[in-house]
Amino acid sequence: MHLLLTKDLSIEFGGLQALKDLHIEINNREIVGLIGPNGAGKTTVFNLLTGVYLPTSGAMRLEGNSIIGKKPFEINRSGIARTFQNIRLFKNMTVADNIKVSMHQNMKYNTFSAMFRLPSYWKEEKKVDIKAREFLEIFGMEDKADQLACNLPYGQQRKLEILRALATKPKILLLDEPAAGMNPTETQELMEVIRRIRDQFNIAILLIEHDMSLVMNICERLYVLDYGHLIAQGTPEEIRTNPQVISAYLGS
Amino acid sequence: QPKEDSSTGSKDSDVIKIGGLAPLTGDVAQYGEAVNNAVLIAVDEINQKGGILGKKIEYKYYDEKGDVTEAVNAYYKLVEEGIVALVGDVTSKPTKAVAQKAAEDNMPMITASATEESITQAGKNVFRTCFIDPYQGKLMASYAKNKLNAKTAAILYNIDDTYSKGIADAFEAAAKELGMTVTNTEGYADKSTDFNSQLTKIKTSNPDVLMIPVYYNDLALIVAQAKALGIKAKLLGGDGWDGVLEVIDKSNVDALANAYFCSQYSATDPNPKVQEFLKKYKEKYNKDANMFAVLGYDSMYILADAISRAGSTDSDKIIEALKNTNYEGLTGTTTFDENRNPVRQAIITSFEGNSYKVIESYSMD
Amino acid sequence: MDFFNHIINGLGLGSIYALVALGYTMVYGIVKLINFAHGDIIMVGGYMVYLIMVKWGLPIWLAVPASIVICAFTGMLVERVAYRRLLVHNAARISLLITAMGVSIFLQNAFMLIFGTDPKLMPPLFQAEPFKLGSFELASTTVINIVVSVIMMIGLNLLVNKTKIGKAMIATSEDSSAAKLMGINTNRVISFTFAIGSALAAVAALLYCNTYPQIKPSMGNLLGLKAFVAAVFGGIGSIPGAMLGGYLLGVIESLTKAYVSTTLTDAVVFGILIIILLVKPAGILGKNRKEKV
Amino acid sequence: MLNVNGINVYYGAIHALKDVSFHVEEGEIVSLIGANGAGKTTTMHTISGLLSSKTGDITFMGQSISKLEPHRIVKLGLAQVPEGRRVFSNLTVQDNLEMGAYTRPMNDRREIERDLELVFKRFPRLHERRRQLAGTLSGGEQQMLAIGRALMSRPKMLLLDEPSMGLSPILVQEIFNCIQEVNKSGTTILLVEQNAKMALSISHRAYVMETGSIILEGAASELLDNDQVKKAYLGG
Amino acid sequence: MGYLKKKTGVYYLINAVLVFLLFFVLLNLINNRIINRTSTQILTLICINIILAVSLNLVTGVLGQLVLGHAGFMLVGAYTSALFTMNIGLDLKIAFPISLVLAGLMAAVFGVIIGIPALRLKGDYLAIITLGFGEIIRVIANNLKITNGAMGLSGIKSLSTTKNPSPMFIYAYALAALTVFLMFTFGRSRHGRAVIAIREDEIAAESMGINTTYYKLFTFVLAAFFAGVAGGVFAHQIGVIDPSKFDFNRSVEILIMVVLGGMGSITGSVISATVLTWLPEQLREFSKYRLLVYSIILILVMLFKPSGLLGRYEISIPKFLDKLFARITKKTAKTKTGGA
Ligand SMILES: Nc1ncnc2c1ncn2[C@@H]1O[C@H](COP(=O)(O)OP(=O)(O)OP(=O)(O)O)[C@@H](O)[C@H]1O
Ligand SMILES: Nc1ncnc2c1ncn2[C@@H]1O[C@H](COP(=O)(O)OP(=O)(O)OP(=O)(O)O)[C@@H](O)[C@H]1O
Ligand SMILES: [Mg+2]
Ligand SMILES: [Mg+2]
Repeated sequence: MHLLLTKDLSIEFGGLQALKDLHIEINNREIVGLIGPNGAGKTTVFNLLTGVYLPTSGAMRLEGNSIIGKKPFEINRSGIARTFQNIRLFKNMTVADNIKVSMHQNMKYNTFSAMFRLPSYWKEEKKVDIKAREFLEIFGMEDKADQLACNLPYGQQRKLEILRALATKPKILLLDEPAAGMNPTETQELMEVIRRIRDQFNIAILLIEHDMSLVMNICERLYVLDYGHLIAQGTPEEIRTNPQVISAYLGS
Repeated sequence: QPKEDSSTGSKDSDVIKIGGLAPLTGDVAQYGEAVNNAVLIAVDEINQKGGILGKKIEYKYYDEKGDVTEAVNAYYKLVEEGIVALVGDVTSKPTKAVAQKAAEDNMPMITASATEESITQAGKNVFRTCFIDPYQGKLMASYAKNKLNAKTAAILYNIDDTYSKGIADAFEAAAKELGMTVTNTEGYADKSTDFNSQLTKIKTSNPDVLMIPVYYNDLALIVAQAKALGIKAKLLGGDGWDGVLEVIDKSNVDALANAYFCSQYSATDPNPKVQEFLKKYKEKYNKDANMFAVLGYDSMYILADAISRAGSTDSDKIIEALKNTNYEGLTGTTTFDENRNPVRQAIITSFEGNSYKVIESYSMD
Repeated sequence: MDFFNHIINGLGLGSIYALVALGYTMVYGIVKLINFAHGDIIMVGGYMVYLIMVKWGLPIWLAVPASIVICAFTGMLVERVAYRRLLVHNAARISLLITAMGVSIFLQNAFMLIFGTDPKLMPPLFQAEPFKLGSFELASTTVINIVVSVIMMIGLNLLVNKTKIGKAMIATSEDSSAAKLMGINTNRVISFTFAIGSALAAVAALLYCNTYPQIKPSMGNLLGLKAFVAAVFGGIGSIPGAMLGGYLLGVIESLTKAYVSTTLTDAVVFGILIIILLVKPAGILGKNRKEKV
Repeated sequence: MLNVNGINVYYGAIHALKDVSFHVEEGEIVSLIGANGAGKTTTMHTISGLLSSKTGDITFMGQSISKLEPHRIVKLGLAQVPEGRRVFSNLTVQDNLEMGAYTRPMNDRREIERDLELVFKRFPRLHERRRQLAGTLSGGEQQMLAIGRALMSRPKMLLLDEPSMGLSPILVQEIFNCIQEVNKSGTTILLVEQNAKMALSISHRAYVMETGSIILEGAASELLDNDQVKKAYLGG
Repeated sequence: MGYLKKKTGVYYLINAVLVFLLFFVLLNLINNRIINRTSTQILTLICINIILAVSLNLVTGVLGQLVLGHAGFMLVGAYTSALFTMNIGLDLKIAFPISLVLAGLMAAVFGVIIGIPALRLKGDYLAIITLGFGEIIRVIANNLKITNGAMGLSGIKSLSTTKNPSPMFIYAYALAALTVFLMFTFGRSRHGRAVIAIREDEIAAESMGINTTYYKLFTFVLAAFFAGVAGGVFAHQIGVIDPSKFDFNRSVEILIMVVLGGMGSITGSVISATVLTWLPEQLREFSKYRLLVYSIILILVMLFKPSGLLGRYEISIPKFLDKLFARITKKTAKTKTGGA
């Protein structure tokens, strides 16, 4: 069974067919790329998968269960986490708290214990604090834990967004242009980390990216969108030489 | 009785401290100012004549913005400053709150203008010089029936104002009891300026009289709109009408030719006391004195009279003296009934040209 | 017949709401500020007319333009003194809201000190014979109110959508630093917006005083609040919306008083507002845009 | 043409630019490269007047502009394509472009129309979407719109802040081509880029920034070969 | 993360001791009539306003939703509590605490009824809708028989008497302290973090698995609960209530306390509620200029400190002591080494 699957997935925005009959399948532990020209509908796919938009028609299944009509938080809890193209951090919270928000769903103590500071509160908060810092180590950001997220440089904000998504314990991670705004050196570093994340957490990753050095390097398979239609899919080698993709997206 | 700070007590023993509470800012400041201004005149006069019990009155007053909480705070402050009696408050709600606290303290208190019935029930220390709301409502219903031969009546009142509601309720009940038909009871929210909808409804049922128990500011607007709609009913009102001539446009005065309200005094009263006060007030504040001022002035005198009859500033004695008041003031002769409300004839007033016209003194029985 | 009268009553009242709402919507549209002091600018307008006509005995043709100019100037002054700093520093919107409330309290109390708290009688401004339409009689004030408010709305719409300064206003409202990079003097645009909004308030004040010839320092409170509700009704930020909202509010109020209850009017009106907002979260003519993620 | 002389810019207590000086000559393409948070955007904003410098001076065509308000600077012919596009999201594409021509006199109408056509020709996607609200465009479409909008003011000098961010490879090429074309047609260009390789390949000269200071400068081709630059910014 | 360090427990202890200390000092002064009746009343009102401001701060500062109808919940609480003690026929000493719980619960019920539709909207629209609900509550209270319409309720007995001036203060103080404590602990828990995350970015929060609807409603209802309790205490302190006491202006007053103190700062709310309740009393002599001065101060504070006096910062006396000790020990250490 596929981990994630969409079938005939379509959405319209007031007459504009942003996505038409999309089929994609992602297996466990895969790193898959979603590429295509600007405005092709890539981010829209993410928005559909995470419940931000409701599809006009079609099916989406995670481990065989339909996720259509579920709210974003329910979808997240069932195992899909994402980052945003325009960074959406909790800017006035500390870096560690950004991550702890994601751990919320996996914490047990109730409001009453919290308000009256019962032992379960202390125990779990301690655990979560240590865990949040462990997450930060993935990008070597543990020293930033107590800074406000808005004070991080852009690149680290992107990294924090990835960690935040990861902290929800997803089965599949959706990354929307993780390397945007990074220079090639930083991009290379990011590539290593994405691989490491996959190995360490045993999850699948679907990523949108325009940086071909990254895409061609770490993606095992690619889907190519153009004008809301899937125009190609296959290994990076196949895609690189696909004439339709070259003319629509890669250029000479 | 709260402990009094002995140091301030001895220092001020050559004066009698009387407290005052009035809204001097905020939405109802105009009423507070009128009362307070008049009290100030009265205090001046009394002091010029040598004060009471051989001592001067020190009148200490605070603004309470028409707010209940502020009024209670200010009252506490006055008590701490050692007042022996209180003139105030002005509007019903704050007065009611203060009356409750004053009752606990057994503080003699006389309000010039808080008309809501239950206020004096707070304690045997609470008096007032104005008519209570139900009295005015009943009185006007009776007048409409007996003197104006009204068979149908409508009411337009301010739903947020206890004064207005109090009179309206009593009027409605009394009118029904007297066999009149009440065609409409329409309300409006405080600070409304548009009454066309209500008046249109009233016009349709074409009552003989229209009772408008509101203060003069609202009345001015209502009369203009009623006139524009061509409402023919005779208009009735309570003492809050006094002052309307100052705020109504000359072109609309004719609409008042057929209007009657029960007043507590008459500005055209030949009594020199009245005329002298009106003159003094005008000179001092460059404004015409209205009913609030007149009642404020009388209240201060009634209190002063009671203190001198009591011969002491002891609360119980002052209260006892107040009970036995028989005072000849601007509003006629005032005595108090068992509920410490004034017993006095009402003066039915109408309008003629651009001035008030006293029709007659009227009482229900 | 009665029904028709109630509708007319509602329109007359509604047209004043509409005019005030236009001012709210203007300012809101550009700086996203609920200008709580807007109602008080109307009060300023009222007192100016009073001062000029009653106190100084000058003729109406002088009082009208003078009060409009003074209000526009007051609006600009308020913006310059009380809002500019916050706008420039991109402060939280709620700070602006509180400042606006501060300005409102200030204006009311200043006028209370200067003119006293008791209401002032306004002389009739423009009176005419009632209009007769067959058996219907239309008060001249109602007709004047409706006509003036419609003219104002059309003018304002043209100003915003067809002129260069109008476009600059829209750009400034969207993203003021990007607007600066287009060469727009955003401060001037904002000043201008306040001037126009306040001039509208002055016009509203004139109509108001003509209809309800009484002014007092707190007169702007309820009017401002109602007009603000009207603006939200119609879709705040939308000029025709403000207009529609104003008329609707007036008519709903009037009909509620006529056929539901005169004591529960405000509750019913707010209830209707809430239902409208729940069905159309951005108001009747407001554009409800999904945030692009 | 543009002279930046010893500027210091602060965000509250943060000292974001430290004694930054550089210059751009007429007809040049000059790149400003550097890591995240180096202060490139801050430099751009200071030039266009959105931020002000505590010290130092900026002159544009011989005239000091460091004390001028942004809208005056634009009128002098200095346009900026801001980082993060900053299109007017509730205006249509066409209205956005017309906003770009705000400083041009009304009687320039015909010329403005012509420029509009030119922009549409350069970015056919914008023509397709010209009635769409800019806020609903995809990232790349918005970037095109931002550049088109800046061109509409017919600037003498164009400041571009990361114009290639988030664009597809084909568009990146296109944008860089476009920058070169614009430059050839007489507009001086100051370019901020993460994509240092591309940027350097079309620039005449370049400056490298690090934590608020300029640490390197030289001809673009030199910097492309510089080991330090290679390691830090070119991923090799 | 201050609250996870070992010191946290000590901090809590110091704070608790300070709160109790202040309480006993004030109580003694009141009982010995050193603090007079006016001041006792003002202290009580300060506590009531602290409850109101801190609870509104939860919605407006922490959750980030502008609410203009807080006084409506206060009204519900005030009437519930007053009607209960007036009609139940129990001894006030027993009836009063029960009535406060009922006041809170009733306000919370209203919170749910209002919150479910209202919280679907955001920003200014939410503000309007809460304003609308607040007005509806007021108008209805103005028309019901049980509330005695515009006349309101009077003769609500207070626990305090001239002989025993402190009980109302004790209640108010304890409730204010409890509210502050609960708001603090709530804010610094996984739930509070979820709420702050919603303020920062609702879409992102929801995408990270936060049930935003639930938390928005929960915070709203929690705030309503406390406003209701505050209303109950208020009714019994003043003795007279009527609907106009709880109108739009009252809501604005509370909002101003929150914003002036600093949105999201509990200590800020406490300080500004204290000052804004205390100061007008002191300015009573200048009553004509009071509001003028108030408005000017308000504008100036907003202009020069738009995020409020404290912003999001919390004043912490233990932390302050900590720093002080640290400095002293450093100094002594220095002098020691210097001496050696
Ligand atoms: N909420 C919306 N309303 C209207 N149109 C929308 C909306 N969201 C997306 N679109 C349109 O759908 C199309 C696809 O947008 P999307 O953001 O998915 O593109 P993308 O593939 O992510 O592009 P990019 O690489 O530039 O980010 C675009 O043309 C966009 O204008
Ligand atoms: N509004 C602000 N307030 C406080 N600090 C800021 C602000 N804007 C930028 N900074 C800080 O100033 C420094 C320079 O930022 P700037 O945006 O100029 O960098 P940049 O070189 O453009 O980086 P990037 O490649 O990420 O766009 C950074 O450390 C940043 O954190
Ligand atoms: Mg995208
Ligand atoms: Mg930058």
